[in-house]
Amino acid sequence: MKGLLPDLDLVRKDFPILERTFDGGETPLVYLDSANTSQKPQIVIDTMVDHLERHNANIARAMHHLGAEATEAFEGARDIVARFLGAPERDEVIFTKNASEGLNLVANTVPLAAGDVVVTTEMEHHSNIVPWQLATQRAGATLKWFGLTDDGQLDLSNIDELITPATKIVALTWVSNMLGTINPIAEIARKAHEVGALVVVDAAQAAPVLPIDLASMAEEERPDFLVFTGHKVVGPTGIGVLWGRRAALEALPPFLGGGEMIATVTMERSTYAPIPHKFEAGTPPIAEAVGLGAALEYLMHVGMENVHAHEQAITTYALERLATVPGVTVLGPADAAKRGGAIAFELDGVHPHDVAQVLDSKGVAIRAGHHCAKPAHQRFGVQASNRMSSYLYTTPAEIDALVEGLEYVRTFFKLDQ
Amino acid sequence: MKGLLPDLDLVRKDFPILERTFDGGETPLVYLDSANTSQKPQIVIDTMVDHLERHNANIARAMHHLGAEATEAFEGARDIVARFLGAPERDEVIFTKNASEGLNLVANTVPLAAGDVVVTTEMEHHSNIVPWQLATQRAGATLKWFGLTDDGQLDLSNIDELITPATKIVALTWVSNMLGTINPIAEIARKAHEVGALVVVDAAQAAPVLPIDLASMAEEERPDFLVFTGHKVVGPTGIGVLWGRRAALEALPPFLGGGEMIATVTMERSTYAPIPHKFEAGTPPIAEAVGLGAALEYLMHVGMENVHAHEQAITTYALERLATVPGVTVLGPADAAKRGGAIAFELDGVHPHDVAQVLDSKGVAIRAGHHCAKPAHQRFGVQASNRMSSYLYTTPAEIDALVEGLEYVRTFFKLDQ
Amino acid sequence: MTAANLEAMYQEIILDHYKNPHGKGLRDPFEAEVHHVNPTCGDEITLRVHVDGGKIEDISYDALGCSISQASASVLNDLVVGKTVDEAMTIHEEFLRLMQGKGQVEPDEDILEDGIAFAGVAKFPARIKCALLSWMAWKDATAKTLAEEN
Amino acid sequence: MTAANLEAMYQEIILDHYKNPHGKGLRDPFEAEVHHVNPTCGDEITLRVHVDGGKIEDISYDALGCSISQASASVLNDLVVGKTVDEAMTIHEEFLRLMQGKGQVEPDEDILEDGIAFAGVAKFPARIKCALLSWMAWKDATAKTLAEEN
Ligand SMILES: Cc1ncc(COP(=O)(O)O)c(C=O)c1O
Ligand SMILES: Cc1ncc(COP(=O)(O)O)c(C=O)c1O
Repeated sequence: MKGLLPDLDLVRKDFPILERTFDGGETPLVYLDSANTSQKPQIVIDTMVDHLERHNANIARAMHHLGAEATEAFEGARDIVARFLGAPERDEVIFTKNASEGLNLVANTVPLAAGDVVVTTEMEHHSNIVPWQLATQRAGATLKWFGLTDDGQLDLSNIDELITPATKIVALTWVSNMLGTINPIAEIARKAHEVGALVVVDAAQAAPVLPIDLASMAEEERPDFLVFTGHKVVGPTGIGVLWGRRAALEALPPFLGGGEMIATVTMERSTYAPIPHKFEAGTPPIAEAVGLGAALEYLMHVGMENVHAHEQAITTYALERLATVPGVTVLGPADAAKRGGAIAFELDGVHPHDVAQVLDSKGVAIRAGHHCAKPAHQRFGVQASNRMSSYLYTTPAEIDALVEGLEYVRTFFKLDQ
Repeated sequence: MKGLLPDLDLVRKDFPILERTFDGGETPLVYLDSANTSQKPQIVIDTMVDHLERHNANIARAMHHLGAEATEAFEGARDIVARFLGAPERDEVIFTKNASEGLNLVANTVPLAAGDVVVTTEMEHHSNIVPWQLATQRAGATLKWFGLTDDGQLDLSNIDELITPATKIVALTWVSNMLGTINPIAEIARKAHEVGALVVVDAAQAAPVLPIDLASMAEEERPDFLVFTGHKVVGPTGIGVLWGRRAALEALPPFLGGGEMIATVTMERSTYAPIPHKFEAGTPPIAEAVGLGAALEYLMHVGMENVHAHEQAITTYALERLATVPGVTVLGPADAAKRGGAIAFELDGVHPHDVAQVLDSKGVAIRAGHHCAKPAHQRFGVQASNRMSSYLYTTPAEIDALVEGLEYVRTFFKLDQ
Repeated sequence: MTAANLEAMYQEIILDHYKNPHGKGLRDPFEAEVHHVNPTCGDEITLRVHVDGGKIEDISYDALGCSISQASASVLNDLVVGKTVDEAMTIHEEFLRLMQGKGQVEPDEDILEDGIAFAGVAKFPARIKCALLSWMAWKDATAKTLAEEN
Repeated sequence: MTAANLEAMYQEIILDHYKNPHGKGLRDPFEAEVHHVNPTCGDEITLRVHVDGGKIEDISYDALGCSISQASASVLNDLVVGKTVDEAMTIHEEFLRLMQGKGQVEPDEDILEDGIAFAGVAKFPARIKCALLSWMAWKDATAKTLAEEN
């Protein structure tokens, strides 16, 4: 199959969990829930273990050997993240606890006043909706959003009504976690920048599969802020990244207070450290940053171009194969080139919970529900859906297992009777 | 020595990092920086590895095997935390990224208006000062604080001026990370509750060494909120805990928005999940919670009474031995029974950085600086100090190594010439 | 999970109730109406209770969700309509005991009738909430009804 | 860290400057005064610059901190006072190059004089900020002075 990672077998060997079986060894794991969270290669686990067993100390503050080693490992991870994103400056990389915190950080600190408009889209993850609802409510500002076309693209027809001089923020996802859609963020950023709005890109689903090079983007098309989350890029939980343009980050007041984010503190008042530390209050997720560094090194070693090609090959194949199952309807773009690796679908006559449950009895792990994207589900008149999602370790045989599983679901629920 | 853990050698074997040496094996590590961050026993590391290698999945949302296992492990960790704290209800345990986030969560959501008063103390960690500065500034409220007596206790002489009906919050540390002081939180909570104020206790330094049993505290003496941090209780970084009385937590609006903290979301508005999930936006630190669970099980297995007795024995010995070094002045209470395991001191004529640097050349790791407690340093007219801090794995021989190291510092800087 | 477990969960009784739910639809009169959701998956139920003289005259509902949640609403309707509030609470408790019993509880068939078919569901932590959605909504609505009466 | 490394860091020259700092104290006249802190450890410096006709006439300062940060302020004073701003910037760059060189850079003694004693400090990442505190403050103050002139 064209585009598949040539050494897919070797890649799979890097991920110990892929050897899991159920029912006393009879049923192998078929993990098709990577858009929910990705599995971890041994090198990420080993790097964290080595850190904890040999170099663990608090950072920045400590003068001693272990402190110096831990600081170097943590700040080294920041360098790796900067390289992964092609960030213009390494100090623009802020470590957060997940993507959601990054979005909340910006939504909580960006100045908003009554009459201001924040624009988002109907295909966002809740983490890129709720923070803006809370922020606009607090400020008396207005939340507006792009609707969706029937094939799951952003409906840009009213862009001139949405992006106006009143618009202060345009917050949107690069890749939808439900529909798989890849959005034209450059075009939207250009438009937003024309009216002086800040552009916040949720790259939680993009960072795992798209090569990103911020520095090479035209400045007017480059987002002002971008977030992603460690656990979806073969890294650990407990760590996420907010990248921001230096000037944009410097313009924000501090978010959380405490620990290492200060320059000086008296009981009366405090001054704050420069970025990135200004936004990293308290002891950061140190071992997690180190693990994230190892994860991104792993992905860069495989090559993000190759990861992307693999994802597209698997997605193409999955779309083809799903089309053969009676009663299956895929939501979102039909063209694999226009989407990431998440494929949401319905199976006529069986609720997604029940689909997922029966698939699980065959070892096939998919997600069922609203995938934290209720508005997008509502838009398409579905209350819940099934979602399979692949990653660099996914094989065509696993797609076959899903399809066989769906046939079994049809039999189990007697859909043909 | 009375109070030492009887199987101290075995305990030390549980912590792989304690075998680290420097200078090609010549210099063993003497880790006396546990108040900064604690080392991790093998069981914590192994539990996290097992989770990542065999059970990794996102939680709550997933119907499949791995999802069920991960959810059980994560929610099981919440049960362990509840047991560790003696929490009245397990749903009162909120996972945060560290202690600082817990304090910021409360400071950001608790309603404050112009004229309201927040009371803290001069011995707080920056993480229990800066969030209240930011919160009172936003609300036009006033920040007041307890001063300190010369021997490093809270000066309660003006408590009736500080705690009045205008006081909405009393936020204080249980154990000082600089002075070691153990504060009378029950007495202060009783007083605060009489005027209807909420009591926020920073247990970042208390949780590692004091047995805590919230349920058994008299209700009027029990804090309303309490935070601690995973990495100081032999757990991983990236995880902390906010415990709150159910009614107090329920009265707070949500903090971060997104992911799993919702009941339902439309583009127009959202409703929120019940506690604890209401305050856990986004993918939580799952493997870290699991690691924290293993850490607290470890401590409970050793027995918090025994950990406390060990800490007191080591602290007593350390205070005795430090008193023998010419030019050393200890800050904070002289009586080991009145303090936790952190001992800040000065060495006359040598800046703490230089002390720490020379000690490090002998493998002795202490902290030098303001320990994120600038106001307490200012109170005692020192700009920085040295701090040694012990934990359940600390031996009297390590205290001896510190003292020898200090003698060497004196020689190195020719203090006797 | 073995195929046997799967069969235990999806008993014929459950699938029958799912395909032909009893008492579905929203009806008048009613004293209280509630709307409950399962935040994890989005299952929803709107449920009305009509109590008269301490007796549950009707439970009417409109629900979106999986087979387990739908069948359980249907069984709830079967078991509880026509009973006194006290009797209904006893049934509710027995159902709760079954569902929270991790598959170890032997249900009382005299009390739960078709409800014993849910024994297999109790082994799946992720699905217990599905089975309980309508029961929790009913309890909430009934509590509201009683509160209004007083 | 070996004893040799420790000796390399705490050279006699550094300890001498620490015990007898050159040019310490705040003096008039000055065009700019800055206050810099090292947030990690709390070291502080208040520093004034007096520039006249493109020449650095005085650097006066009041500093709290470790031997490295104090000695470095003293060496700064030695090296830079009496130089033109351009010459001083060259010295500053050479000092920066040394400190950021991870102990691999051979310093130019003609330019740095006593400043070469800091070569050993460059091996300790945690201490580089100590050595640079006064130099950064000086650069900041000088930039302010020049900005005011224009
Ligand atoms: C008393 C006290 N409070 C709060 C904190 C903050 O903990 P964290 O950095 O894990 O948020 C610390 C430790 O640094 C502490 O010692
Ligand atoms: C598009 C998108 N945005 C944001 C998030 C939130 O990431 P996290 O839960 O790690 O904060 C996710 C994943 O859950 C996502 O898919």
